[in-house]
Amino acid sequence: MSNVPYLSVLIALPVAVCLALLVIPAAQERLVRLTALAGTGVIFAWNVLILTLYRPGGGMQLEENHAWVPVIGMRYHLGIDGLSLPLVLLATMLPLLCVIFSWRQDAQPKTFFFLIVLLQVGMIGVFLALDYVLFYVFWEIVLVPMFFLINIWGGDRRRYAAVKFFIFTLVGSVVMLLGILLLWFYGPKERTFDILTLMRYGQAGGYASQLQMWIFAALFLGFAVKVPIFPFHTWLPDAHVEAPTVGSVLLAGVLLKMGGYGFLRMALPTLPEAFKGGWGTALAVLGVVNIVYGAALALTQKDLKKMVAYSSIGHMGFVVLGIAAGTAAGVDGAALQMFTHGIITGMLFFLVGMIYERYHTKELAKLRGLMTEVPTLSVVLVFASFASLGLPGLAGFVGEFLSLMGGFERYPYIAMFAVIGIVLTAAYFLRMLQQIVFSPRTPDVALACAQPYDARPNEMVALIPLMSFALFLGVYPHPFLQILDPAASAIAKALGG
Amino acid sequence: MPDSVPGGAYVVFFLLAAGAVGFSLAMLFSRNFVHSAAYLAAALLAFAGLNALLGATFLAMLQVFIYAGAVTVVVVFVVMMTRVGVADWRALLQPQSKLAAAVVVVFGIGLLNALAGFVPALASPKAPVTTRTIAELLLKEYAAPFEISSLILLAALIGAIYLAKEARQ
Amino acid sequence: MTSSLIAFSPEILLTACALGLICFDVLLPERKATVRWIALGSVLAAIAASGWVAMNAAALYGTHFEGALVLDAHTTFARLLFGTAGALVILASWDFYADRSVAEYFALFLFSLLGEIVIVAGTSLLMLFIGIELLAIPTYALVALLKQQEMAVEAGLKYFLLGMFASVVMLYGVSLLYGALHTVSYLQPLFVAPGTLTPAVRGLVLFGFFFLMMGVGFKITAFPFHFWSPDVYAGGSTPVIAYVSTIPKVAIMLALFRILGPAFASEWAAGRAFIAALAVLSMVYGNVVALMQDDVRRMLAYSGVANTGYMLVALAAGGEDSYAALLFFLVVYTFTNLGAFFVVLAVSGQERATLDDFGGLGRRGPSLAFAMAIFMFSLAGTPPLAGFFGKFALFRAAVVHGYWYLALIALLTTVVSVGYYLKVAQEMYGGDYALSAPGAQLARVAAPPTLRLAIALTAVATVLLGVVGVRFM
Amino acid sequence: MIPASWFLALGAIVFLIALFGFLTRRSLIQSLMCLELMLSSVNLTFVTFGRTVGDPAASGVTFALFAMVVGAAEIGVGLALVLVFFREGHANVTSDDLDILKG
Amino acid sequence: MPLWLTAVLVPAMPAACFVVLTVLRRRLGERAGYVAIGALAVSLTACVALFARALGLAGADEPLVHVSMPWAVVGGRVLDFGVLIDGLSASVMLMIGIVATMVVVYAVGYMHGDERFAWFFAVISLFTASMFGLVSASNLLQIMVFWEVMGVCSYLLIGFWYERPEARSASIKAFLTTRVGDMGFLTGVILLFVRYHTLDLPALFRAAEEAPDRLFLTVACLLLFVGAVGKSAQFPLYFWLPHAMAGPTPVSGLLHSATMVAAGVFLVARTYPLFEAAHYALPFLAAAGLFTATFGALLALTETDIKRTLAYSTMSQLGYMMGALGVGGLVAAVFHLITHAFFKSLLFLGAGSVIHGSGTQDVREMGGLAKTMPRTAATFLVATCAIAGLPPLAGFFSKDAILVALWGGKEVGQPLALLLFVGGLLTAVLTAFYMFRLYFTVFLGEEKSHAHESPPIMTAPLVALSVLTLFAGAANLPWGHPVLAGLVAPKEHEEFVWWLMAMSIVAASGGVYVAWSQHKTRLGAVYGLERYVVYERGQGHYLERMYGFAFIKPVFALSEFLRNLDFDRLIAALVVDPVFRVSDALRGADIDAVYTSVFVNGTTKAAESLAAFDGGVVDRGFGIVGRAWLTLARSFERIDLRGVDRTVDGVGETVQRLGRELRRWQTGFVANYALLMLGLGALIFYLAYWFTRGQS
Repeated sequence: MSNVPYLSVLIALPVAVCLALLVIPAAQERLVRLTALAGTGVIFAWNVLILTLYRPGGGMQLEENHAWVPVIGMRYHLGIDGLSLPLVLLATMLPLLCVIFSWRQDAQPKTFFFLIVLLQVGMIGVFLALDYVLFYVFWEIVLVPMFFLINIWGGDRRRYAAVKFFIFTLVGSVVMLLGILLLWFYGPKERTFDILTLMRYGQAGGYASQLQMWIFAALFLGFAVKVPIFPFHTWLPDAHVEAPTVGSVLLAGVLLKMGGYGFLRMALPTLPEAFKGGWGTALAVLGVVNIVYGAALALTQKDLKKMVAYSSIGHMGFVVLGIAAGTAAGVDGAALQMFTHGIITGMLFFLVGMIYERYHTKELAKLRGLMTEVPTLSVVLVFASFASLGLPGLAGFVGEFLSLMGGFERYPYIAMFAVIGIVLTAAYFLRMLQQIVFSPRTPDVALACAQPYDARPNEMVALIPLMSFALFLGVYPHPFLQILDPAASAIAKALGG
Repeated sequence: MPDSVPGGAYVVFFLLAAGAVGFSLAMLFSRNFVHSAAYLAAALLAFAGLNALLGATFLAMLQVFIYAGAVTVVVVFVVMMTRVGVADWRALLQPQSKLAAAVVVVFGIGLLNALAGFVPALASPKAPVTTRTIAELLLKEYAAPFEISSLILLAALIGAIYLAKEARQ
Repeated sequence: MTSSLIAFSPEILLTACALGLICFDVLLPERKATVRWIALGSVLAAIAASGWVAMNAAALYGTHFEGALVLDAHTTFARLLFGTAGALVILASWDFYADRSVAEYFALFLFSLLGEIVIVAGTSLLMLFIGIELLAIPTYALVALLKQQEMAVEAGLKYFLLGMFASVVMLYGVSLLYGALHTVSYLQPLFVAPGTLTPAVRGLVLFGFFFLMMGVGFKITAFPFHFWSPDVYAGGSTPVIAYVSTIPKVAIMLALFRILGPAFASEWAAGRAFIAALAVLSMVYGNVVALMQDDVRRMLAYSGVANTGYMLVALAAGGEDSYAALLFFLVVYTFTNLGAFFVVLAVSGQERATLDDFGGLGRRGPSLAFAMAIFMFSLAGTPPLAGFFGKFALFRAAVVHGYWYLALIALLTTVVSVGYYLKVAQEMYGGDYALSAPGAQLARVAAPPTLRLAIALTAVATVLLGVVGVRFM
Repeated sequence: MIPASWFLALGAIVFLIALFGFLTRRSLIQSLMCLELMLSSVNLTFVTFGRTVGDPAASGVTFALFAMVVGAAEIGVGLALVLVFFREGHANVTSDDLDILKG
Repeated sequence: MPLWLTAVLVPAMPAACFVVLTVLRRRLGERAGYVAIGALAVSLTACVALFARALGLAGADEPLVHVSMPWAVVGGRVLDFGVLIDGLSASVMLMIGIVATMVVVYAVGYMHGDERFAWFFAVISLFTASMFGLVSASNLLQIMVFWEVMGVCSYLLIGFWYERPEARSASIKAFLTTRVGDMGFLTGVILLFVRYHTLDLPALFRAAEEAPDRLFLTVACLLLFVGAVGKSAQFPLYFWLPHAMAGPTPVSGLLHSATMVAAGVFLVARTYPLFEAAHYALPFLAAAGLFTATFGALLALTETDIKRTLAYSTMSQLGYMMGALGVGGLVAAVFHLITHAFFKSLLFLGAGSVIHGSGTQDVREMGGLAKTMPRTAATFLVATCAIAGLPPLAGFFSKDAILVALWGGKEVGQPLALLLFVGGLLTAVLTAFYMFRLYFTVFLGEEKSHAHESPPIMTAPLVALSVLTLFAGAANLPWGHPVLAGLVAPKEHEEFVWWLMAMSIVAASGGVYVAWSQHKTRLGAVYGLERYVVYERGQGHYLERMYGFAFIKPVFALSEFLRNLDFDRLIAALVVDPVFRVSDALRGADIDAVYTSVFVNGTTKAAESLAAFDGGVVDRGFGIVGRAWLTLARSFERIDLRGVDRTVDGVGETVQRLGRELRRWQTGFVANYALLMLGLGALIFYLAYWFTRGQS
């Protein structure tokens, strides 16, 4: 069994599911659904298998390294380590839950599920790729299905949002591509796009300090748009508001993580001088700005989904802060925060979608008395909100705590301001809960036609795993950190922290 | 033209040059298209003369036959067919004339400047360029372009016929 | 001589078939349909012959016909690519000229195709000129093939007037170069650094070069020589435009590399800077203006201008790797662009094609829309489609040769280009059709099976070139 | 001997005059005539250079010959197009009438 | 059963109860209450067992239980979580167990008929569980975890009747205010870990002892104290507390005694070695604590709502505890914490019973309830005596211990200690006054409403608690061998100062006397300045009048002024409003508009000047170029105008405009094209040639 290309199979499986979905006639909706479910299920199962094979602390594992395009020096190099494993888990789990959640999707189900699985190809690939070009390929693949998800099933301004999403991300990624070319061009004698090789080269001082600053800037732009870091975030609220539920879940749950992952996998370990030479501080400041800005904007949003979108910006600020710290705690925190944010925000977007489906509105001003009308949904919403506002004991706290700890280790005077975000975050979530959940039911003309029904079984099946994760990680994050910490420590060591 | 009479050659050159330039301008500024075509024929004849002056007699002959003859006839034919009449040449000008003139003048200065720097005198051909020489060239060294040119003509023929033939239906 | 005939047997075969096709039509005017098979068969036979010649490369490679034509790897590459593309165009236009013009159409098409190969195989500016003319003259007529259509005739006339203008200017340039350099053959490097020229001829070389580039730039639609293309593409007969917009560009780019490659190797700064400037302007202008188009063919014309810019990046960068990258890019561009025009043909027929025509195509013709999406995203440079690897290889080559700014501008304009490629995708999979009526109630797009086959082939090529083909770059 | 540059200059001048004509005339037929004239001056340049280069193959003349053939072919197609255009009701056959396609 | 399992059982039982009740809340209905009682009874038993073991081990250096397992690993360093039971936690846990059980029993009666009955008991179980967890936690992080969970429960409980607007706003206020304090707590914890690489309490104490960086520790401890300030409602984060009365009364009973507010004091007590090592932090505690004590008492003077009065008293009593901690009176503080829990829960439950019976919360509308609610009245009297500090009730001994500690003033220096002592004494007088005034108003005098006694399930806990209030003082009698002192701080020895005890008795009696004398005048108790007219008219005893003008009037005036100051609104105006305003402004604009205006303004200027150049200088022959630029400039202006409303995406729109303008070059005219080809091409070539003329 040792020569099974586990990771390649993990990428090939969704491709196969895609092809299968293409072949099935659109009219056979049931078959389409079953195929999507079985497909994503098998992918997830395969990922669990990989999880069992993974040895915590063993560095890069299950590597596959083959020549691909010799002319441009591109290789097919995959591998998995503590940093990527949790994110791959997200990328295999969330689509499965999305398929379950949207079981009743009746507008073009074939295209819908096809796009989800296609998205999965890119998402898994990004976290597995160890070659810059390969990474970039997967990075870009992700754009297309998400673009269509927004464009076809989105809200009223879907076209604007879809294009905005695509263009913003693309601007970032082409500049990132230029950075990658710089890395390659000034790299070792035998030019290579190999991430690990270039990382070692960078750590050995291969790149001049001044050059590092520039390359970091180029990579930064690519990752910053994706995270998104202020002031490159403006695409996010639009994309989230317009995207269908599943699109939002995957966008917030996985796509945003690609940026943070990029920093941790590439920018930081490869360009330590740039990090020490000012980019670290800049990131810290931006991280704090993200935290406070996201929370401040979420505070007065009138649209529930937009509020959650801005909360995402705030939470990703903690990721940035942790990255900026570059210490073991910070990197642990950033990585964990990415995972937990995926879980929690995924949950929140699911819930927003459920509310919208029932009330046909996302306006905070129009929703009332959910606790009375849809108690189960409300309890989950309360749970998710508390998890999101960083309640200790739930998953959100651990990542934030460790990120902050990292921040305080390196930039106590900057990190100080991040603490404000904690209060603001609590404020807008509580305001939201107070307004829509814990409020008396008032007969509203606009909602008179809506017939609220409580959570459906398939929705609960999608939510319960996320809730369990959120609880488990908050109560006992040790197993996860055992996986994460060696990788994080290695990065911290490279940065001398 | 025999080189032994240099003075004569100069006279002929200037006459032909004046003809070429003059008829060109006349063609350009004539208000009547039929006149225009006639001036064009005249200018092309002047060119034929110049070619002959340079010793390319075969080419000069072709110029007379193909251009001054055949092509101009076709042009006149089309002019007659389309019944395009007389017009004030000012009305025929594009709005961009001034700009075009400026560009052409600037361009011309540069071009003439470049050409003026080119001084070699005309070398005498080692062997006269006879029809036979050209025939040999066309069938040996330039066989490929020659054949391909024939294809071009064929293609043009097919195209022109196809485009024009509809008239009869 | 015999070996020359064997070496160029594919071309001779094509010529013979083109002639035979006309004769056939004249003799059996009622059997129009058979003409198509002859055309397709001749192209396929030419491909086969090319393959056979390539297998005997050692014996046949070299110059032929007194050095007028050269048979080498590039020629073979061009033959195979043009043959394939030609076959695809024939397939796509299978049912569109089945009336009385079919013989003329296919004959002219084959002549034009021959011209392309002459351009690549030629060794001198004379052959280049003649090749260009053989390519161009049939297309003037082809563009206006639907002469009952006013816009087609207008397109033909514009194409002709500007094309002839460009040819004449180019010819003047050739004459200046001939006078200055005493030769027009580029078997030996034609352009050398002007510093090594005597001042007397330096001016002539510069003017000659510029005029030459004007003629060539016209055909590859490089800014500012591209002005004809949007008008002609928007008015002409679509299958012809599919052809005109791809293969001539490829042929000229290959020839340009032959002509200018050595010159740039000897660091001719001005020439290089000119090409680089054309590249930048083409990329910027093409992409920016394409954003504002509602007419799909016109949009694709501007996209073509932009793509020419990308190709010129490789030319400016120079070097072996740039050339390899360019070849790959050209192959990709050929299939992608052909495919895109084929879909336009399928959707709008020979009429004006607006973005609205693509509304809801995702439901009215899912497979067509899927293919179009592949083409659009490939043109936009989205991995893992071929377009990405083509561009990536080009930009990488630019970086290697120190053209950072070209790579950066290319990347940024690529972003702009996404704006209009996405517009098509949005129309197809969005708009009012997206979710409203059930699929069955929409009027489905009917496209002839051969056209579908051609589209499928180009789409598969676009995907496979990216995922698999890139290995062989 | 007459200096070659005189012939070249003459060729250039007529080329430029014709070029100016091409750039300014509205009538398509006149445009065509201008192109003819440009082609002729190119031919003259070729022949002149053929003499200065002085190669025995008389390439200049041959080039001019090819140019002439090609030019004739082009004019043929062009005139056919003009005819079609005229038949479509554009009585004046001016380039102003080529106005459907733009932008 | 191993001891650590017993310790784990204490918080685990109510936590499990929470899960069970949440899941089965529909099926159980009102039986949920008994489930909760059962769970808490098990916990209480375990607490008793632990306390017994702790008593046996009193005086030992090692804690009774200290087990932990890894919770997280960060950079190779392990963060633990576990259980730490020593004298302090065992005593406090026992107190919590008792009070929580009583409150839950009481609540079964109080909440009868509520539509979310089961949910109430679920949350209150979790509330108790988190307090248990907090007390038994072995490290700071864990304390913080339970601390926050408790905060959430308080949010849910205070806002339990979310149909009432004041309940909803109160719940948010409570959570957010404490959260502000948590910012400090969190920062402190992080700083401690960053410095000492551990959060395990004994390890942390060792580390702090070994490397006492006083300045750093002071900062860290003050940050922890900020957390405690929020939770224990100390000045200036006190204002959530009175509002928290919007919740059901059992919640108030629990929240104000054994949990929540106790957590703040417990946190400081728990980390007391750190505070001692920090040294400079203690005076802050003392000052803040005593200030809050006096402040709370002053506020209570003019309060007429029965529950709010009790709330201010809580604040005041907690200030006492903080003050005691500030002067090194750890034992005194913990002692008072425990006794206070008993009598304060008793007071609240009694008040609940009163409200239940009379249907109002305003004391001015009550009176003579002693007749109709005898059991409530009796138990309430016990509690009132206790809080007023009358011997021999529990409150007397604990308050006395605090006064002793203040007088000693070990950690703060004599002058400040004296001031604190005077403040403490003053507070004692005020407390006795307003509590007894309250009692007299409510239970004596003429009947103003028809009330009825509460059911036995509500009064039984009252009785039980009053028994405890009577005898809990025995836990730490100032003479002999104080039990609690042995448990909490075996090395400390408090002296017994008899004259201090006498002084405290005098002070308390003085307060009671004033209250009684007021009541006796049959004019009713004085709750506001409007009643001074009574004295001004010359009625009443002359002593009383003197007393009134010299003492009561200024104090009342101060109280009223402070209450009118409405710190709450001040904060709202200074902090909350601006935040919302900023948020609103940002939401309106976000960065999109900024992008638009910055990008567009700059470009417009450039375009305009270029257009002017083109239009004015160059011949109109260059119409195409000139026009293009001019229109470009105009279009920029248009964008600029529209940019404000954010509908445009600056850069994208500008590129599109550019495209639209460049389109005009495509005139459709052949001659134009030809000229452009020639002219532009030549220009480009010339420029390329010009710029590279230096190179080859």
